[in-house]
Amino acid sequence: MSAGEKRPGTVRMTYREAVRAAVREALQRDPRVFLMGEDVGAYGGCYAVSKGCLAEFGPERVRDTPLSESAFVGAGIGAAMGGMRPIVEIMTVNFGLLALDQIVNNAATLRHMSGGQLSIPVVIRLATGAGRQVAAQHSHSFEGWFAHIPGIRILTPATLEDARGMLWSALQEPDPVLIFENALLYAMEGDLSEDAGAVELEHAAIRRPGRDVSLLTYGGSLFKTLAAAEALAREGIDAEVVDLRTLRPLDDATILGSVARTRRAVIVDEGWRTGSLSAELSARIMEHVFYELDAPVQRVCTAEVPIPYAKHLEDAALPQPPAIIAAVKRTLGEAHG
Amino acid sequence: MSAGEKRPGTVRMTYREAVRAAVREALQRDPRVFLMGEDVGAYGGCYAVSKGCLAEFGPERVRDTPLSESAFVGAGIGAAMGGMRPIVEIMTVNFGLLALDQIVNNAATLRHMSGGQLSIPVVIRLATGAGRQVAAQHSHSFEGWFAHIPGIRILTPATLEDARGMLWSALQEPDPVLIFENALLYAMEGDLSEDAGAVELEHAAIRRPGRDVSLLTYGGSLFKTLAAAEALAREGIDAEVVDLRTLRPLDDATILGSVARTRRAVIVDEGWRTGSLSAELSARIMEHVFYELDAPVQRVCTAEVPIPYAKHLEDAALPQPPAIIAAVKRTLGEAHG
Amino acid sequence: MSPDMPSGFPLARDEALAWLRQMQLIRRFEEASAQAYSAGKIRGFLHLYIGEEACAVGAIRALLPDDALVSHYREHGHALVRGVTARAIMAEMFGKAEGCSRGRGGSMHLFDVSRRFYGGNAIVAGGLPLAIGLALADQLRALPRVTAAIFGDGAVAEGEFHESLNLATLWKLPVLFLCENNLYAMGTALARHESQTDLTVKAAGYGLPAEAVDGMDALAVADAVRRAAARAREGGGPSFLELRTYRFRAHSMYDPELYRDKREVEQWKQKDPIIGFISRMREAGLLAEGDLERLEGEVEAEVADALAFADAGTLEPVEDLTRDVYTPREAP
Amino acid sequence: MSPDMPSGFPLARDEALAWLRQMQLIRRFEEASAQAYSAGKIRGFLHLYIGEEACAVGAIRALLPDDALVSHYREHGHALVRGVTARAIMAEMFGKAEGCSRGRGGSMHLFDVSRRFYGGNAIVAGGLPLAIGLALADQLRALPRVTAAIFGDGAVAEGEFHESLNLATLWKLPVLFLCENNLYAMGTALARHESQTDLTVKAAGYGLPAEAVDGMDALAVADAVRRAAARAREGGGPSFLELRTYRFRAHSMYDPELYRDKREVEQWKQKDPIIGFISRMREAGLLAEGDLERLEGEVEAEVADALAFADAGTLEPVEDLTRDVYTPREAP
Ligand SMILES: Cc1ncc(C[n+]2csc(CCOP(=O)(O)OP(=O)(O)O)c2C)c(N)n1
Ligand SMILES: Cc1ncc(C[n+]2csc(CCOP(=O)(O)OP(=O)(O)O)c2C)c(N)n1
Ligand SMILES: [Mg+2]
Ligand SMILES: [Mg+2]
Repeated sequence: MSAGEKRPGTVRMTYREAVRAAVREALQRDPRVFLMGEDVGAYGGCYAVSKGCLAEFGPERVRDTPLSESAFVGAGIGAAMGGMRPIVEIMTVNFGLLALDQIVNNAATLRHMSGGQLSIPVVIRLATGAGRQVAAQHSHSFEGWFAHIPGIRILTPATLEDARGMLWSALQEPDPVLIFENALLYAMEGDLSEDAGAVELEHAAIRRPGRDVSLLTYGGSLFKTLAAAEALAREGIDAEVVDLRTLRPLDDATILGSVARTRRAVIVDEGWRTGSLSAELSARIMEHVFYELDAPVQRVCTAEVPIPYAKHLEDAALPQPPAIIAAVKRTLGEAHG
Repeated sequence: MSAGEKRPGTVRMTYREAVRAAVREALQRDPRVFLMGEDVGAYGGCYAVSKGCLAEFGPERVRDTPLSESAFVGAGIGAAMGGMRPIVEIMTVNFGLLALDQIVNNAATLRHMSGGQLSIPVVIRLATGAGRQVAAQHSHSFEGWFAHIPGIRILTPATLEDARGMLWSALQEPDPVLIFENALLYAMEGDLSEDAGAVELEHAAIRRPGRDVSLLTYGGSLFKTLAAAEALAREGIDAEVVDLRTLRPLDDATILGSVARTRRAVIVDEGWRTGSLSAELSARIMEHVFYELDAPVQRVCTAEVPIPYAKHLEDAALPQPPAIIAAVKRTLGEAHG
Repeated sequence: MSPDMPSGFPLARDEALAWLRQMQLIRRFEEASAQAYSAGKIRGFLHLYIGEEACAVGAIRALLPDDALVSHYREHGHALVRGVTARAIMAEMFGKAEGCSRGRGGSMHLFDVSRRFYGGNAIVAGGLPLAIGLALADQLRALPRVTAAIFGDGAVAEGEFHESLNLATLWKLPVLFLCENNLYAMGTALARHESQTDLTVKAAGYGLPAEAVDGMDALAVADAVRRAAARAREGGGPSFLELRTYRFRAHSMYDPELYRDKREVEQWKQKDPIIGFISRMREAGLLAEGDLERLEGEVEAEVADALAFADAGTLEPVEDLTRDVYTPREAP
Repeated sequence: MSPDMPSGFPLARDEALAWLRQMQLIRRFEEASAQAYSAGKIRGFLHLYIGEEACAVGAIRALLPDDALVSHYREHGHALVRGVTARAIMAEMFGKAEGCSRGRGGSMHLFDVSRRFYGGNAIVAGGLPLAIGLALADQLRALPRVTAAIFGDGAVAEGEFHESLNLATLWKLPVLFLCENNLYAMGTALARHESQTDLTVKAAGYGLPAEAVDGMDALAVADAVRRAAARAREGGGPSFLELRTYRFRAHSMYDPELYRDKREVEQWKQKDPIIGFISRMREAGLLAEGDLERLEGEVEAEVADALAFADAGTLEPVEDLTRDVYTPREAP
């Protein structure tokens, strides 16, 4: 994506800048919007996403918080109940565990439990993912795991367009939305159309059409999967790559439709294998397109270990193109075996 | 189970009493063992499990804690590192979310991250499950969801034997073990052999052998599933009921062996459907016994809603025998359809 | 005390009667709830507030209709004083669609957003961060409103208490932290769950005004809350009030009360907030012949009506189970 | 100050030199780490301790070998003073199997259980509950040991800090809460994350002894820690010590330092703990001709050796990736 000449009518920018543009647009367009989180202000955001926002919008609307994940996430929920449209930034999902009570027992629950008396339009942004040698306590990929919780929506922008467009759409949602930004993507550069803006949140996207096998993935694994698909293409295997985009609710029509067409599927998920979202996808395929399948669905996931610091071990723990390619060949092989 | 005459060589007791006997045995046999949690002492345990223990073992070994889930769970982890064998009671898994950081980032992680320098032999007991009209914030069933975390073991005693025997075995484990006790089972009465003691933790148990379909379940859903199996038997359908017993690690040999034999499976899981353990089971069946299946695996799970207080709504949200029976008939039907 | 009351009693007769009536209503309502529980009409957890009525009446009457409340699971009294009808609460506990939460919440989750009553929360201290957010919204919107967070002494040990007090004080938010200290967290006595048993000392460590009040005296509670609310409304930031009270009944319907001495309970019953209020009204000459009988009759009737209403209530259709998990999107 | 030191300096010459050497080693070691980071040999997060050396040397030298430590992610200095070799730490940061955590932890997760050094913990305040548990184990086993929990000012806002202080004080546990207050939590100044900026006042609210110490003075730190440790060892319970210090470098290698004024940094550099210690040794006549050159040479060599060792280190075989997720069961 970062290669080549800048396309006309586009601006070259990073994923980080795309998210920043989305944050700034939200703050400019809607006075109810404010940004709150650890070091989003004076520091400029731990990944520099909100750099400059404090100067532009002031400390009322770009609020540094103490290290108090449970309280400031709960405060975002309460502020949404109070008529605001908070964007709460949890530095990383690793610390999000400290706020999970607020997310599960309040954000996801209060509307239903009160008989529908209130809505909670809070947007929570979290960095996620491994691959930067920050070791076990800073490398969790829980976006798929959090998709277990009814009452919230979960978005995983993987492209510049989605990084730029999902935030505004999320802010239009009446209910809590969690946006997981894979930290490895922040530095990704590409060309974004000058008039890029809000994107729809309803559908998974077919990033690469193909006939032989469906590769289902999201977030940080999208580009590894596309790379694997290109390599497979060179061997004459035509893989379709589906970017889930929204992990909750899942777009069954697009996902299952793709698998029904190709009759084979490999799921690539940066979560730990057991109980990852890949399991849910496999189960849904089982339930809905079992009779169309030519081979059992394969999963390529993260090894079930705390992510190690050493690069060679971390690389070995995470889904990589060779493993994806091998899994695809297994599904094809088995069909004839 | 509660019906009929007491069998010779057995004692009639409740699940609650079986857990209490296990706690008392542990405190008697191993001076390193102590019990710690909210109201385990003076109150006698919120479900009266530890009633009498404070008087018998004193406040040093039966320790009431403040409402500080994160600190006293972390303290249990630290005490295990310090040479003790703590039994930490989290009143219910609903409050366990407040301690999840300690469980995930410390208990499950420190051994691997330190290069194997330490072990953390802590046992954490949590009540779990719905069905008592205690509403959304007190009715979570997260035992299957927690099974996503490498580094911990998860047990779900459903029978009196396991309620009595799993705790001691868990205390012999060098690593963290979470024991989920379904609160509805505490009042279940039955006959327990007088010499009942430790049980193995390696294997799932076939609670009812059968030929036509495998019903895979655990914890609070076991007896609903057995009831469904009996009803099916009256219609000439011979269902095998597998009690997982240990959710992490899963006993693939027993689980997949059963499905390979019956060629059909229905999974009954009290967790919310999406991303529940039932998905992982379905995915493993897909991966390992796909070619033996005569029909797609079916799942009977909890509706994806915060659990409502009103009984008729709560009942409607949870897996019930009629839904299990219907799912079984679908798998049988589809085989010929 | 407002000087314009020659009696030395700060309320005019009608007002005083209204306060008394509300305390009696809470008491009677809960006695009836306990009976309904035994009769199996109410299920799940039921936490009675009997003995603590002065806290609800004093504190909530000192707030304005536009102020917000976040309460815990022992909140029947708070809901009643806030104006949620006995009918709507009883129907809720009966699991009926006419309940204030459509029967989905039960005793621990009474909601009435139209009165800015943001619910009973059953995660101890879990409501405090919500109160922070409600107050932050008011501050950002420059609305002269305050948010009251009501919680127990047990909540003080939770991390969410700590984080919330720091945030509120740091940001000078219009929050009132109202701690109903009834000396026990379930079966754990204060001294066995708090290293600092003077909760005002602990709260003062955050740098916000902290004051202890006799929670058995509705007038004292109201006076303290009114002062704290006024300060918060004028931008003076949050306050912590420890309402020293006692629950006369068990923690919940399951509690065998092994952890406290019957004599202690009896001693506290000597400080019954209703009896105390009545005698002070008497002294002030504000109680006329037959007042009490009339009030008791009214309250009795109101509770009976609530029970009948709840009994006659309907069940939400099972088809609506998944309704309200998400908000229906407006058609574009 | 021990009176038997005529110099008025509480340490004998050899001891004083050892302290100085350790501070210099930390400084030099970290400068080399920063270079290795730029060279791409160290990756991930690297948090430098430069400026705070007196805290580690004073506090940890005041503990006994059998005492336990739980630290945070800015812990190179703590590990070095505790006796983890520069080789083992550098190898760890190079991701080598010879590292003190087999290369799995990196800079934030240095472990040496043989020295009861229970790791750098990278969840802010996440190590405090572990310290509570280690101390509880000692109390239950009647071992005269203390556990030191080292954390930063930012951790004070976390719920786990609150819950841990309450528990330790309530149970009179032998825990030392050592707060390295360097005035910033990443880019957030103390006054912007704490409503009560005097952390000893906040801690005192829990009812435990709380004292502020000049964290740029190793001797003052050691004196305070020794007193607190002695009290804890005798069953006197926990203490909170605020070590007032400053980090001279950025929060991590990614930090552009937009949030603080270069002049502030320069002012604090005037209080450099190493320079201060040297001049006090001089005044006391404890520094001989050539001492400094010799120490610097030794330290330089030790760091060079550590770098060479780390370079020469091996990578853990990939087959071992899943090793140690669980403990191998002993054969029955
Ligand atoms: C986080 C959490 N932990 C534990 C519980 C179980 N629990 C319910 S009420 C209670 C005691 C709370 O005491 P307090 O805050 O003093 O309120 P009170 O019941 O005395 O009014 C406990 C431990 C809970 N609901 N939430
Ligand atoms: C629970 C948690 N929240 C956020 C972070 C991200 N983070 C890492 S260090 C840091 C600042 C901590 O400051 P302080 O405790 O003062 O320690 P210092 O870095 O100043 O030594 C933050 C916010 C984290 N590691 N853990
Ligand atoms: Mg209480
Ligand atoms: Mg700091």
